[in-house]
Parts: sequence; C-alpha cells; structure tokens
Amino acid sequence: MLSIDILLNAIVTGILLGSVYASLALGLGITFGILHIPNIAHPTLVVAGAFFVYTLTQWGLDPIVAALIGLVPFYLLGVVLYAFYSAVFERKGGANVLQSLTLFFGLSLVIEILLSLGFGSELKSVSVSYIGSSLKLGVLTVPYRLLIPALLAPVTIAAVWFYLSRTNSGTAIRAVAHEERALSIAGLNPASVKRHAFGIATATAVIAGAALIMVGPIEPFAGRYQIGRVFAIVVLAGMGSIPGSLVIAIIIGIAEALVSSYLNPSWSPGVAFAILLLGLALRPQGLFGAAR
Amino acid sequence: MTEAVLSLKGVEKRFGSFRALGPVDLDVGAGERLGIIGPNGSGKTTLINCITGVYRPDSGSVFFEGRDISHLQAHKRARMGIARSFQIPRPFIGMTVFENLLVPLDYCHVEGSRHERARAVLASVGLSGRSSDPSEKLTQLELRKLELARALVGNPKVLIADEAMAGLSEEEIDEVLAILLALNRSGVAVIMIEHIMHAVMRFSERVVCFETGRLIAAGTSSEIAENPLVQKVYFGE
Amino acid sequence: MRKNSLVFLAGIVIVLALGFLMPWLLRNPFYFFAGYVVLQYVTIATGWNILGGYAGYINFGAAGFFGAGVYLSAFLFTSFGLPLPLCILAAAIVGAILGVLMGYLTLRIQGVYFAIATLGLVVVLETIVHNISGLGGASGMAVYGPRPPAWSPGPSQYNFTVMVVIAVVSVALARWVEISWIGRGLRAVRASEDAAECSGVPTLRLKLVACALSGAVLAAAGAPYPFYTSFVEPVTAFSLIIGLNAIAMPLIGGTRTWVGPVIGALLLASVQQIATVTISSELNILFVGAVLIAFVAFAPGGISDLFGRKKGRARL
Amino acid sequence: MKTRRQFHKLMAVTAAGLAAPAILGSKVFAQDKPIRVGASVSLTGPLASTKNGQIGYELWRDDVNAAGGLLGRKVELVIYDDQSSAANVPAIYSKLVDVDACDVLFSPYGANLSAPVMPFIKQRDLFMIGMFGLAGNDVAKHDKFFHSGPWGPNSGRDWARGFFDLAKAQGVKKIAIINADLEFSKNAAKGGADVAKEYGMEVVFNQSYPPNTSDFSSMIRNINAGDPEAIFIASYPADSTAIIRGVKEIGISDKVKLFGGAMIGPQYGALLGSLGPELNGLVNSHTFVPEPTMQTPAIKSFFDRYTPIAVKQGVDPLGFYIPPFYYVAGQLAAAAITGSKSVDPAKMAAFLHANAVDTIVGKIAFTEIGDWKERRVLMVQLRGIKGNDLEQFRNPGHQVILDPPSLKTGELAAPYNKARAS
Repeated sequence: MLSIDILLNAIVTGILLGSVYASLALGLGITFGILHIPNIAHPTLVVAGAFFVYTLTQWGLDPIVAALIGLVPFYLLGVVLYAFYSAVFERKGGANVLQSLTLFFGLSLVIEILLSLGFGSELKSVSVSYIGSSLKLGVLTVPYRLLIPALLAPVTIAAVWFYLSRTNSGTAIRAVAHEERALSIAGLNPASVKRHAFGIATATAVIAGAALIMVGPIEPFAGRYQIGRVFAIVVLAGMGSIPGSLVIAIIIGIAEALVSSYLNPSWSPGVAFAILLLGLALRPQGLFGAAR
Repeated sequence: MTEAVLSLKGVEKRFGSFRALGPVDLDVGAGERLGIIGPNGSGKTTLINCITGVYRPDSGSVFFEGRDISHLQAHKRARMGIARSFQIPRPFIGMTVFENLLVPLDYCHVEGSRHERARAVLASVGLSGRSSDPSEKLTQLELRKLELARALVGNPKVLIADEAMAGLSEEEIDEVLAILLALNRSGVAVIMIEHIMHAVMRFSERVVCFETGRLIAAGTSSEIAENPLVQKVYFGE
Repeated sequence: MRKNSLVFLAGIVIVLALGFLMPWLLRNPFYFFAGYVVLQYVTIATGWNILGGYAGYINFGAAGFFGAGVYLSAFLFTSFGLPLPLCILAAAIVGAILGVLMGYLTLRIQGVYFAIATLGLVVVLETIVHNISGLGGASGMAVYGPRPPAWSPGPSQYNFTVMVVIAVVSVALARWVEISWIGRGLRAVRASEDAAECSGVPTLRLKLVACALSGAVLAAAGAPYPFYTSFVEPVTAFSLIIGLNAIAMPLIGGTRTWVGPVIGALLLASVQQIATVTISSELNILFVGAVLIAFVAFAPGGISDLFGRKKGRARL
Repeated sequence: MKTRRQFHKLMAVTAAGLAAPAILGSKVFAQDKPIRVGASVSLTGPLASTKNGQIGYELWRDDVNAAGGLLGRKVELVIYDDQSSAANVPAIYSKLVDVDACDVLFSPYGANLSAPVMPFIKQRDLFMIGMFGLAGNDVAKHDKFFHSGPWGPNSGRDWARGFFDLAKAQGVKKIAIINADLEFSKNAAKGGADVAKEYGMEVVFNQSYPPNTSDFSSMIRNINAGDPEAIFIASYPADSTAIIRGVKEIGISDKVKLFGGAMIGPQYGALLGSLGPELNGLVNSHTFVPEPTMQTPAIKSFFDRYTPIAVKQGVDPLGFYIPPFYYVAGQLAAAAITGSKSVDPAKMAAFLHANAVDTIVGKIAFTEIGDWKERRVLMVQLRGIKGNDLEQFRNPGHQVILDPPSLKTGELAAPYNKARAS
C-alpha cells in the first residue's frame, strides 16, 4: 500500500519537475533546436531571469506578474545578444561551432559574475502565499511550489508553439534555418527574423526563471547544474521539436524522481546525461525529430 | 564497354518511406566518359553518394573492378580508386593549396615521390602559381580546379565530377573540360554530373538520364537529345 | 622541417634540464607551487587542442578526463603504493580509453553532440565518485605523497619537475601529431568531413585517435594533482574552471599549432596565478570571461595569429 | 654562487612586485617590521557566503593596532581569495609563507579547503589557527594547529552529539538521517549515525542526496514511511530551505520529537529572513546566539561594530555563526604572540597548549591537536518567530539554547509539529 503511495507521488513529482525542466529548455529549443546556435548561456539567462523576478517580488509583485513584466526587457536583451553574435560571426559567413560555443561560454561566465556582484552570492528565494502549502488529492500531496511553475510550462510552450506554427513570423523563424535564401527572396530579412527569434528565446528565460525561483532558492551560479538537463531535453526531443521537448523533459523528470525515491538521490544528477548518452548512441536524430 | 570498372546492380536507397533512388543498374566501362543528367531531385547526388560510400544502399550492390564494395566505408573506396569532386567546393581551409593535395596522398597509395606528384597535378590543372597560398584565398574557378586536383591526385580509376562547372563562364567551362578530357586520355573513367547540357553532350561518350530516382534513358549524346522521355522531363509536354 | 625539428628538440632538452635544475637553483618553494599550476594548464591546453584545435571537436569535459586522472592516481597510490610515474601512465591509458569511449558514442553524429556529451561526462564521473566510498565520496580523500627522490630537494619541487616532464611530453606529442599525416588528416576533417572521407581519410578512426591522445594527455595532467594538494575531493577535481581554461587557453593562444595552447596557457595561467594571489575578486573571473569573448569575437586566430604568422605557409 | 643569489633576489623582487597591491593596501612603511598574518578567504565561489568572516579578521586587526600592536609591532593582514577551490590553496599558502613571509597563518574555511594545507604546515612546522574545519587536524596531528571553532575533541563523531543527547532524553528509539552529499554534511551524518548506534537507537532511514537537489517531497515521504521519532538533517543552505518547505508541504508524523541537527543556513540572516516563522520548532546546531548565557559586553561590542560594516558590504547583517570566531582566531594568535613574546611557532604553540585564553566567546583551552578541550557546539531551538524581520533575532528567546547544559536557556518544545505551530 505504502509503496504504491510513494510510487504515485514520485511519478507526479517527476511530471511536475519535468514540466519545469521543459520551460528551462524552451529557449534553447529555439536557439539551438531551430537556429542551430549552441547557446550554452541559456541556463544562465534563466538564472538572470530568476533574479529579475526576485527583484520585482521584493516590491510585492507576484512572481508570475514579474515574469510577464520581464518579457520585454529580456526580449530586448536577446535582440542585443543576437546583434552582437551576428555582428561578430554571421558576416564572416557563419560561425563555426567552436567559436560560438566559446562565445556563449564566456558570456555565461560574465553574466554569473555580474549577478553575484549585484546580488551577492547568497541564495535568494521568493515568498508567496501559495508557496509552502499543498494540494491534497487522495494519497497525492502536490506542493503548489511545484504545481504552479509546472503549469506555467505547458502554457508557455503552447503559446510559443502556436506562434511558431500558426503565425507568419513564426513560420519565418522555422524556415530561416533551412531556407535562408528563399526567405530573402520572399522579402524577409533573415538577420532580423533570427534576431526576433533570439529575442523570443531569451524572453522565455524570464518565465523559466520565475518557475525556477518558485521551485527553490537560487544563486548566481545555479545555471550550471541545468546545462546538462536542458541540452539533453533539446537534443533528445529532436532538434527544434518543441512539443517533443515537453515529453522528454517529463520522462527525465520521472526518471530522476524514481531514481531518487527507489535507488538513492545521489545518483539522480547522472540520470539526464545517462539518458542523453543512451539516446545519442541509439537514436541520434532524437525521438521526435526527423532525420536531417 | 566489355570491361566494367564500376557496376551497380539493383541499387536502391530510401529515406523513410521516400524512395530517393532505384532500383538502378548501371555499368561504367574502364576509361569511359559517362554523362549523367536529370532534373533536381532526380537522385543523381544520391547515386553518387551510393557509389562513393557516403550512403549504404538499402538493397542491391555496387561492384568495383569486379569486387563487391557495397559494405566498404567511403575512405576505403576512395583508396581503391573512386574519387569525387563536390558540387560546392570544399577546400581544406586552414591549409595551403599544396597541403590540400597532400591529404589524399597521405592516405592513398601512389608510386613515387608524393611531393612531385602533387606538383605535377597542380601544374596539370594550372594551379602551380598558387601552390603555397591558403586555400581560402582562391577564386571560384580556382576552387573548382583544386577540387578536381585533389580528386585526381591519388591516381583514381574513376572520377566523379559533381557539377564541376556550375556557375563558371564559357571560357572557364572549356578550361575545366580540357582538364577532364586530358585526364580521361590517361585512362581514367570520368562520370560527369552536370546541368550545363552542352558541356555534358560535348564531353560524354554515353549519357544517362535520371528522373525521380530511376534511370529513364541511356545512349549517345545525340540519341539522348532526341529521346522523347528526356525531352518530356526537361521541356514538359 | 628538419631544421625546425632540431630547434624544437633543443628546446625540449633545455626545458627538461631547467625542470631538473631549477629546484636546486631557486630556493623559494612558491615558484614551484605556482609553476606547477601553470605547467598543469600547459598540459591541459595542449591535450585539449589535439582534438579541439586540430580536429575542431570541442570537449567541454576536460575536467572529466582530468578528474579521472586525479582519482585513478590517488586510488592507485593509496591502495597499492604504485609509484608516481606508473600512476601517470595508468591515468594516460584510462584517459585514452575514456576518450575512445566518448568518441565512439557520439562522434558518428555532428560535433555539437560530442560537445554536449562531454558536458555530461563530467557530471556522470562526478556522480560516480560521489557514490564510491572507497574514493572518499564527497568528503574527499587525503593523499600523503611519497618522499621525493634524492635528486629533488623537496615535494613541491619534485611535483614541479614531474609536471615539467609531463608538459614536455605532451607538447612533443601534440607537435608530432600536428606535423604528421594524422594532423593533416585531422585538419582536413575540421575543414570538411565529407571531403576528407572521400579523399581516403578514415575520418572516424582518426577522430578516435585524436580522442584517445587528447584524453590521455588530459588525464595524465591530473595524475600528479593528488600529490600537489595532498587531498582530492570531487568538486575541485572536476572543477568547471579546468574545463573553462582548457578551452580559453588554446583559443586565446591560437588553435592551429602546438604553440598556441602553450602561449595561451602560459599567459592566462600566469595572469590567474598573479590575480588569485593579489587582487582577489570576482573581477578576475570576469576578466577571463571578457578576454575569452574578446578573442573569440575579434581575434579568432588567437595570439599566435595576431603576430603575423608567415611560417604558416606551406612547409615545402 | 653570487649570480645565483642575485637571480634569487631578482625573483623575490618580481614576486614582491606581483604582491604589491596587497601590501600597499596596508601600511608598508612602518618603522618596525609589522607582524604579518596570512589567510585565504573564499571571497568568490560556492563558499563565498563565508566571506563575512573577513570582517572579523579586520576588526581584530584594527583593535590590536589601535592598542599599539603586538610586541610593539603593527599587525598586517595578507588575505587572498581561494575562490572556494582547494586547487588554489597550496599556491596561496606557499605565497603567504615563502613570499609574503607571514608569521601567523589562518586556515581557509572548512575541512575541504584546509585539507591541502595540513601536510604543508606540518612539513614546514608552521603555526596555524584553523577556521571551522571539522576534525581538520585528526589525520595530520600537527602540534601547532589550533581550532578557533568550538567543535571540541573527536569532533568528526561528536560535534553534533548534543542533538542525540536531547533525543535520548526524549526517549527516542527510531531516528532518520539525511545529508547533503558534501564534505561537512557527510561527516556530520556519519558521526550522527555512530552516536545513534552508541545510544541504542535504530536508524530507520539513512540517505544522502546531491548538493543541488531542489525537491525533497519523495525523500520526506520515504522518511515518513520509516516512522522515526527524530530526524537528523545535515544540509547546506539551499537544501535546508527546500527541506523545511518540503516538510510544510508534505507533512510529518506527530511522533517526530526532534527535527534538525546539522542544517547549515538557519544560522544565517538570509535564511532566517526568507523562511521566518517556517523555522519555528527547528532544533539546530549553532556556534553563537544572543541568549543571556552567552551575551557579554565584549561580544555585544563586536556585533555593534560588525553590523554596519556588514550592511555596507552587503553580507549577512546578523553574522552570528562565523564572524565572531574569525575575531577569536585573531585573539588566539595575539595571545600566543604576546604570551610567548615571540612569533616563533614552537613557542606560540607551547603557550596555547599551556594556557587557556580569554576571547569574546569565552575562555578556550586546547588539547594536544588543537581542539577545544570542551565541545561547545550549541543546539538551539528556533521559537516564536513572527514575520520576516531580522531584528527579532538579536533578541533572546528566539534561538533558545537546549544544549550544552551549562549554557541552557530553555527546555525542548516537542513534538516538532506542536513546536512548529507555536
């Protein structure tokens, strides 16, 4: 009886955590999955988003409201970042992977240090009325701390997916990676489409940041722990498959929750990567993507 | 024609449910000049990839000098004597023109001095003057020549020239054709894949035409030019 | 080419001689502590560059290989009393195996996936070490090194000399790879994998060789570390700063030749050594990050490229 | 021979040049050669939250210099940032000793960062005050090493014994232990399990978790399934918050009498402020709390000066846990120097072994390996916290000392659920 209880709760926790992971990976799904820019600074941008949300909550705002306010500045930040990136690389006929990875690596370092200079290295968390209580459904106890960020993810993902697949500028984003020439023939400027896409990807970081800081306290270097997970999600989902990333994220979340419930939590950091390595070895094109 | 250096038997390649090529049967004689034409997406590049080993065919076999090479990796086939040039030139940037030629020489067996061989080939394509320049500094024509030089430096028995003349001017086309003809005279079979019709027709002893992955016609240049199937493919009804 | 090789050989002999003599000439042990770290980074940068620079495959997991070397050597020494040179050799072998394993899993796909997978290697190895109590787990493990041999005046000097030897061997290995057919093949791979393959280059096998050599050097760089700190624990053995420096140093110095990583490591590691012990602030890390961005953005050829490299033209 | 010496000199000058900014920061032109005290502090990296200890060092230096220095010499601090990485420690201490010629050394924070320096000071026979390294000298057994922290003898096992004494007094038979997979927590948990065994308690659940775990719901459910009467937790700040929140969300059995033990975090202002009333009922270790049995004019004056500096630097404004003991480290060094009238390591050490020293946290006497003779780790229960105002923690009654008995200011409120609700 009791073990079924624990199993059910572990699965639910896994689903919720996975959903949060999905929102962390969303921006990367656009930059890396669609634009093929390996933005390893994305988790750090998420942490920056979390600090933004934290700052606004200090003035009494709800974290979700704070995140919505953050969309605009983070969109602009992304636009600026891409402008810099393209000014450096694209004019030379595209960056090689090595250079862009290194650029974003340096960028994440700079952001981390700026955050720790600005906020100190201590943990910051938000206190909201719904944090700390749970929804009880039979044997299930679901903390709102997890439930609310976890609901945020599918909503954001759905919005982004709807935008990408149903609107003209969204379609342009999906096209730009493959048919840059066709795009410019159609009268669209590929550079501005990409800039826009990068802006959107960065804007999702503030939502993910709100989710992250609701789940638990944050420090400036917290992004590092997430790099593995988010890349595992984007790659395994099949580059650019945004709904697929939700499924993969939830699979990873459940796997981690089961490992920590039944084996030992100290093994769980390896779970995402073990899944990633296995996935790459068995099905390199990802589970949801088409072969490229 | 009796002595096929390269022969394809029932070669077929699918991507998922989409059949990109085949089944195709095709023989290339030693020292033959074969032209391959067909519209975009007709399976020409897939065919080359099956011959050179970039793809493994889903069924059928590729024979080289009577030996089944269907399961050999691309670099092994290259060492046996199947060379290719790429449609979009892919120089080894970061290396000089001369070093570009040393790469195949490092890995393919060539008699005599490697450096002399490289110099001779550069001279034969007219790139001697640029020998020690970085390959990223070359012009479009020079890149095409480098592409050919790198393909033929390893003494291949078959050379596949994938749209080696696209985007070149008439004089430049003549220059490339001359290189290929000279090569062919030394006994190398040349497979030319080309959209520039007059060049293929002028060059080839035999032309085959592909459409939606199938070989629809074969014959001499003039036979192909008059073939109604080919005309339909190229000019519609 | 002959002449260059002779000059290189003479350089090696001089550096090795200095490595053995300096401890007797220079009394202040601090220089050997600081010098050890600089040389460790020379080795790491050189090892990383064999794969990252020549073949263009980024390894974010340098710390994984390094940490594997650290732990293997600590384990072999404390459990079996294996002498340091054998520990280094064992670390190099395990590093090579690890490299081939990583390569085999991911190299058949694009380079990005390799980079991401190497990010994971660190996490996976660190998790494993955390969960093995024989290696001290999270609490770490004290390693009291052996007495230094008679030809060295003290432990810090001995570690320094050992590191000099490792660094010299690594640089010589990197140079050999660079000027041999392997290096030419790897550069061809970096430029265009398909074209290399169709020129007869066995790309997968060559990349695996590069993985193995790179892994061996990175792991060997870690092998003397337990004796340097007398203590190993997972957080520093698999530290991000190692992964960062492994990339930053070759990129700053230049990735095309063996000189680049050496210059980059000497420069950056010295600056870091001075910076850690003098100005002490987050600004140091900020500086490294900014320098990295600046080089990638504005001088992708690194320092060795900035100083007009006429030598880079064909060696005829 | 001569050229070698010149070369040596040249190198030393170069090194001094490198060190210039650090030295120029203090008064380099003093008539008498100052006494140099060298330390490495984690100004950056994961342990940067301990950097407020530096304020303790600096206050001590200012106090000593204001009183005319030691043996008529000024005191100068040489502090480097180890970036929380053990890899930086050997070179830093070699520089402190070989280039900066420091007379007294303070260790880096905690056992992991201190471990690399232990063989070094033993081999070179140097004098060092240890900073918070649990059982830091138990392996090296260096006789010139002294802990400023109150861990007491056999600390690897015993430092949290107070928690188990309290549990024993409550008749606890079944106990659960969880810990972060990090050095300090792991040692605490291992020691705890040993003591529990010694007291005949059954450990019904014993698990470690990785450092960046953010969700503890499954672990808390597993603990509940084991039905323990006490829960011993060795955690770091992030997980401390997550665990306390997790318990609030999932709930815990009324049988649990004691909850806490070795959680790092609820000693710091950041966590006290962010969790506030959620901390009520927690029984946790501490080194100093402003309870009547510990409050002295000296320590009060210390905090009166500490707080404004801390506020200005943006570090923990309360600073109860670490900073006083950094000041104590200075006092220990000062006592050893003035007591032995020298900066000779052997004489300084001999003095500290022979004499108890008065400090702002009380009188300290040392064992042969430099542990406090008497363990003085506090077990405090957090109570009556209202709202998130930090100032309330400066008043007595919110961090009630339950153990050791000599400092006790109240009785345990149990069970945990009841104490939590209060």
